[in-house]
Amino acid sequence: MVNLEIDRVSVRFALKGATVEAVNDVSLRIRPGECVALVGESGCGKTVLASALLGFLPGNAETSGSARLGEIDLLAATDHELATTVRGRRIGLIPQSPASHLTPVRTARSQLEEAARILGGDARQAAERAGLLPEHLDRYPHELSGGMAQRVANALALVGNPPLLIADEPTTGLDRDLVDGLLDEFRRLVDDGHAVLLITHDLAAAHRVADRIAVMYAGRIVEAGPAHEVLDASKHPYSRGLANALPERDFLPIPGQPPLLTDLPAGCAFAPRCDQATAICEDRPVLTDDPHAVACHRPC
Amino acid sequence: MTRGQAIGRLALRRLAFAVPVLLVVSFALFVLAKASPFDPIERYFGVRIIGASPERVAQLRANWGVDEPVVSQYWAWLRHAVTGDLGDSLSLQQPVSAVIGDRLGWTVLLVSVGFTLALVLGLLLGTLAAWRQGSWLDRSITGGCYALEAAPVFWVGLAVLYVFALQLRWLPGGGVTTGSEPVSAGGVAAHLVLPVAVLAISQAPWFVLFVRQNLLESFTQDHVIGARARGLPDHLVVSGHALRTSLLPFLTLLGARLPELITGALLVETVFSWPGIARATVEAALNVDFALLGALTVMATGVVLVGNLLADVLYALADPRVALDG
Amino acid sequence: MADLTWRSAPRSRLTAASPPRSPKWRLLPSAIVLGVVALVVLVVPLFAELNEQYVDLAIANQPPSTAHLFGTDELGRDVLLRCVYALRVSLTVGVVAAVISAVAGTAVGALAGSIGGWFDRILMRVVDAIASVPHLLLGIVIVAILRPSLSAVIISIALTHWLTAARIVRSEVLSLRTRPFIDAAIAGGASRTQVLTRHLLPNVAPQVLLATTLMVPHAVWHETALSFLGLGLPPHAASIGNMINDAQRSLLIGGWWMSLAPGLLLIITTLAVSGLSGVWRDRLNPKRRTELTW
Amino acid sequence: MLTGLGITAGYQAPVITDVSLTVHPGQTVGLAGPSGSGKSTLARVLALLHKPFAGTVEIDGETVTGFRFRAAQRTRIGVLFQQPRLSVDPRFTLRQAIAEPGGDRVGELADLVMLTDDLLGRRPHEVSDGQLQRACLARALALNPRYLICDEMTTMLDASTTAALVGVIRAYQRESGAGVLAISHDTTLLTRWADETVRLSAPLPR
Amino acid sequence: MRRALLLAVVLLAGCSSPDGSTTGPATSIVIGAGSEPENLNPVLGYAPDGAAKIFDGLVSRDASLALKPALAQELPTASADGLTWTAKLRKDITFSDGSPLTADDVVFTYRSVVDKKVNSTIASRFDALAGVVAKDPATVEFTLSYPYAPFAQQLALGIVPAARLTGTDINSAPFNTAPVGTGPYTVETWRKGDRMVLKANEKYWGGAPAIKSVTVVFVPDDNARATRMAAGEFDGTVLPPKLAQTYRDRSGYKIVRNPSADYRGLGIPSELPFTSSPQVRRAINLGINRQAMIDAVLAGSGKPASTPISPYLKDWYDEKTAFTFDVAEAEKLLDEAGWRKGADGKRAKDGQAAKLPVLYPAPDVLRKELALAAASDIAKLGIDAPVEATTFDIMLQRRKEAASVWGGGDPYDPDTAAYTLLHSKYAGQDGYVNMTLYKNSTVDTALDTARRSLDPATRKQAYHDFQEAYAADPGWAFLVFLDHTYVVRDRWNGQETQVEPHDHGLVHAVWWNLERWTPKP
Repeated sequence: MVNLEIDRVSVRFALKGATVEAVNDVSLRIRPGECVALVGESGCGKTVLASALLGFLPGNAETSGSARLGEIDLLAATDHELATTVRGRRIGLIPQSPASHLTPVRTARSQLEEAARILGGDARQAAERAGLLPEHLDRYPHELSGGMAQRVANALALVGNPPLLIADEPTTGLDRDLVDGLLDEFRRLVDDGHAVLLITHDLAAAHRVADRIAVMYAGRIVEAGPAHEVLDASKHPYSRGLANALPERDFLPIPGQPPLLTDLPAGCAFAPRCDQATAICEDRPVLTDDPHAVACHRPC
Repeated sequence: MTRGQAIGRLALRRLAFAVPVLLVVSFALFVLAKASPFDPIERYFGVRIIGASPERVAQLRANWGVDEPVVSQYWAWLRHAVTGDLGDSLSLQQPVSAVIGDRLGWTVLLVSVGFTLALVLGLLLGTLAAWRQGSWLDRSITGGCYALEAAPVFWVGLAVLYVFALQLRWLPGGGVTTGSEPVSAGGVAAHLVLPVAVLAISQAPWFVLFVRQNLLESFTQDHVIGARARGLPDHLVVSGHALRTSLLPFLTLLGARLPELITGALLVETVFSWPGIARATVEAALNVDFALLGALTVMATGVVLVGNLLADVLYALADPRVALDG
Repeated sequence: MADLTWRSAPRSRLTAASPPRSPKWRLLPSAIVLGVVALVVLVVPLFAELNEQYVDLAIANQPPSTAHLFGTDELGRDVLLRCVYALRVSLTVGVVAAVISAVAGTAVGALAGSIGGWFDRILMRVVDAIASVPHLLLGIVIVAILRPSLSAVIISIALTHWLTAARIVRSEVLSLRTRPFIDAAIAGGASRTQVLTRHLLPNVAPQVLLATTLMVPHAVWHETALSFLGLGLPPHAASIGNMINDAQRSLLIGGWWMSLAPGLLLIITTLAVSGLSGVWRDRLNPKRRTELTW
Repeated sequence: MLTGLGITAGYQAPVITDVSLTVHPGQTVGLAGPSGSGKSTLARVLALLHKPFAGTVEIDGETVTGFRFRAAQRTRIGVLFQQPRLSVDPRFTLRQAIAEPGGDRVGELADLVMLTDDLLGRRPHEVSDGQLQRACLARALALNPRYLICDEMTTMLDASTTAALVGVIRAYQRESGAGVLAISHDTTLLTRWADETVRLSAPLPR
Repeated sequence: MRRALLLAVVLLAGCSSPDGSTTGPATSIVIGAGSEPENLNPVLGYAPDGAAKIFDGLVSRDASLALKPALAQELPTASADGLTWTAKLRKDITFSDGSPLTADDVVFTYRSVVDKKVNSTIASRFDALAGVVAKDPATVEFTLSYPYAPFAQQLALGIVPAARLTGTDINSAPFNTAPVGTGPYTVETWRKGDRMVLKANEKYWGGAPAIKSVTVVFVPDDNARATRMAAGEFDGTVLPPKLAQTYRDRSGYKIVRNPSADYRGLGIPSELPFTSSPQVRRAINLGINRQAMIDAVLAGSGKPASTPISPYLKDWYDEKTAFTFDVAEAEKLLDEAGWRKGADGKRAKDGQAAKLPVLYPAPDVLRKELALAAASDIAKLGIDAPVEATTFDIMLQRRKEAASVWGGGDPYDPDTAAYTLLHSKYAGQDGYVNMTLYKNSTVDTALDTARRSLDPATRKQAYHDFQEAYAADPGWAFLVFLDHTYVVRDRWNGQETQVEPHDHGLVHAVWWNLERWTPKP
């Protein structure tokens, strides 16, 4: 069991006439038996980070920094290395909309058995563990209910027994009880010793399952720490605003709009929306090196 | 209702649709042919029309019933057609069934081998081009395909004929046998090479580009990314996932491609004097040979309809999502 | 952060291509070719009048020379000059037929798609029925009735090609109709006409225009095929199909220049047309990876 | 009062059977239920976008006689959809989208949903889901609807944007006395947002 | 991928060299024919001028076209009034099915041809035939309704066995594609549109042919035929002169040019105001450069034509009536006729432009090229001559206002070439007779005299008068008599040149006497 060490990772895309700085200088560590949630609103760069870890960035992307999973640097590896040693074997992906991640013309069983054959796993065991009955496996993806599709996705992600799972917005669009079931499943996996990177905009879900939460804003991690601390005792005004926006809390929005990733301010990207901002925020704040780290000149 | 029954019903419904289509098409052709300036009598006389006395020509017209109203001609044709008697071809002076019987085999041979080859080429080259996207290989394949699509099939046929049959003399330039040789498998195979190759390379570009495009699109789709995320090797991702879905629309388009194929075969058969149905079709059209033209066109239409039906059934079998009540 | 060392993301064969390199490599040659063709086709006739039926038997079958860049044909006509006129005729046939087809097809497709129901079913069955008859065969019959002439060829092509446009428009309209933004427009009080003119047609228009441009080469090809079978333009008229047909015989006796020039010219011109429409299609189909970048 | 009485609706087969629902002016009614329970179908019926097989829709006492283009009461109801990206004509800028229902109040509406001028000039693929949904809300409010139907409006949105949009809707409600039907599977949200919540039960297994 | 490669290898391996350098005695021949008979029944119109391969007529022709007896013991003779012709049959003849030939078969054949219920395309040839009877099993007597000098020429028609056809509908009898005749060959198979295989009739009364098997492949397209000849598929074929030229230096092949009476000519409407005057029509005839057409279009294989009478009809042809190419004279004639050149170089008279549309049948390449060449020459005289592609029936419909390129002709007797074409009694009639509505009483008289007289000298004089009268008042601009060109492998002896009629497919052509060819050692 090894850690995932994300060290000063940046990702940018060259577009016509502009550069999108999607991920900036992100460092994060995920240990076995730990669930880390990466939280932020849509477009903040969290999905790009997940894609970078899996080698799924589009061709116009460039990366810097490193993401070490044991001896392998995920960002430096070739696609072939990633395909033969990392995906499915060391990192399992639990996707958003699991049904659409299945090939529609093949049954769940054939896809599960195929993956098991390639990865040397046990399809029947993986299915059982995911709570799938044999008759579910004979269905085509479109015949699976949302919950069933989610279980198939879990079984597929786990069949190669990867130590690290990346869940990319797994709860979006799911009914609340399905969300709860899925989060419970994650918890069990974490307790079994898996590492889980949960990428979500759903703060409540993150709070429910994650050991640690990293809050991302405009491509940067602005705060990272134990889940309850980040949510209940936020140090960064953005995290605090996000927590307060939850319907079960103040249900109040953060004023303003996030900046464009093609046009990030030189200083703190949140400063224009921040009621605490002063002149010092013209400088870019650095993420502190604490168990509860924050990147803010004027933390709460 | 099981899926099998549903597919059966789909087939029946489509077949039921085919009947009025065939009736409309055949009748429309009779009307069109009737309106055509070509005079079958004149064709029958050929050069001897010059000097033939007017009374004789009129007499022949009456004997043939050429001047009867088109509806009664059509009705007569239809009544016999239902019993399997397709009438006699005026231009070829033979029962239509014999005309078709003599030629159909050759056309089926040419078209099926050509189509198969085009499909194989299309799948292989299309997959290859998508797989090596952006490489010189991809660019030569796609470039070649665009060029071949732009070139008229008969021009390609003539070029191939010129190079391989006339200049290099590697292969025979037409027909199905050389001289008085009896029809033999080897001989036919040799004669088949050039026409089949031309038919295939005239049809293949479309398939190549289609396969390539669809594969490329499928590479960005969730289920392919999902398969990759599972750690499947690239070749499995392509063969087991990307191709499986990107070829689905291909199936229905195979049916839609049939008229093009028949058109291509018509020109290829003309260039290579292949003794198939296509040449008889041109003859019939040129000579306003009601019986033959009607039978051939109805047959071509029927083939297309059946082809479409097959494609739809294949699609329904291949894609469990397809709704069968549309 | 200037000290960052950037590396490209790992390339997979299955990764979507980097956004197509600037399409110049297709755009520029295509545009130049079409520009030159257009210029030649429009300007040359002003200077060198072609009497299509004038032959000069004394200079028949001459290979390319300075006097006749592409040589002369069997009857002593200048191949280059005939090519220019032929291209003009072929392109006219192609463009006119494509436009007629597009207009007719759009009308039928838009009606079928937006009215729907039985109307749509019957209309589309008719389209299917016509589409079931091989195009060239139908074209042959139509030309045979109307007698070979420019307008007959155009009509024959239009009658067989409007189906494509009708199908495209109908399926686009049908798929657009189910998009939430149409619902949103209706919810915003838009009338049927407003939905049709503000949303459906503008969204279909690029597809139709694209289909129309792609129809041009096909129509030209159809014309050449008809001429090849002797059912196209009058055989003595300068058209690409006729020229290739005429040149067949010369090819057999070594007169390669008579078929090469019109054939290549046709290929290059249609390639340029499809090249341009390809660039355009890429632009229409943004597929920008917005999910990742935003 | 927006009332659906005994609504049975669906596509080939009914998705909802004999459902009744009432939204009073000024009131926010939450509609919850698992996926496939017919929430969206009911929303489309009440938004006059889908003709039910049976049942009637009444708006402020008037019985609706036509749906889609034939709905006379059309503009009294505003709608917000789940996926903002699909709900805006991809050719339109946000400004054009907001102006579409015929309002000349683009600036005012944009301010209301906090869209800057820069964003108004962009097309859908150039903005985030949250920003697009703001534009959709502005468009829905352009005709001052008496009732606003929000069909899973927040699914794609983060907490802050959700809170912001709900805030805008509430402000509008206070000002105009409009009724709101808020559809969501997020019961926490509905608890906080709605005055009362109705649950549709799961569909019968097929 | 591997499988596809394998397939390609198999396909390539399957093809042997097509070079076709056949070995062994050349007792079989493969002919690439340009046209296919509609049927093989002489009654319906198959091979009316003999050389039928499967059938024999009462008479046949030698290389010089002289009639000689065939099924008849000697040449049929006419009674003094020319109204009765008698033929005596040979007694030793059997059909290929073994049944003997009798006078009844001859009577049946000719009666069927003129039977109105039979769709015969050659019935018009027997316009004069009033009756035919069998005097005895070996004697047939024909009675005519008027004296018809060339009647013996029509007796080359093949004789069919009456027993096979009596009581059947001749129009659709199986016999039409699987015939039985007395000829040197029998039909083994006939795949319509593709090929016909003939086998030698070993019991042929004229001796069994040395070439035992004849495969006739029907390829109507000139280029396809040339390609397949070049690919070694055929032993002989008919080709346009230019294509035949490519074999000039190829060893093992010879080019055969058979002269013919097959003319191509521009029928000039005599009712069009512009061309109603003989001067104008003469001017057009003089303004056309026929030799240039022969050189460029026919690659030298042809003869200039001035009247419908071919120079090869040596007994009848009058070379003095030939038009020489003389633009100055043509211009002078036009000026004299009042059609004067304006500033733009175009001629007009009384405000009316000199205009003569030129029509040709669209699919016919040769006629197209001749039409263009002729129209170019006519245009050089200052006449507006727009060329239009059309069909035969339109050409016929517009015969009063446009010139059309027509063709036809046979070398056997001037009557068949000229009578229906130029006799005024056919002017204005429906059908392809006197298409230019030509009316000249001198010509009428000469043609009638020649037709009815049995005296060769009288006939010769009449045709001389005809040619002279016609040349002064030409209703057509006859352009060329084509030479039919063939390419044949040089493996047989016995090939003889014969002047050919318009028809040249399986019958006539270079293999008109195929039954007498012998393989070269």
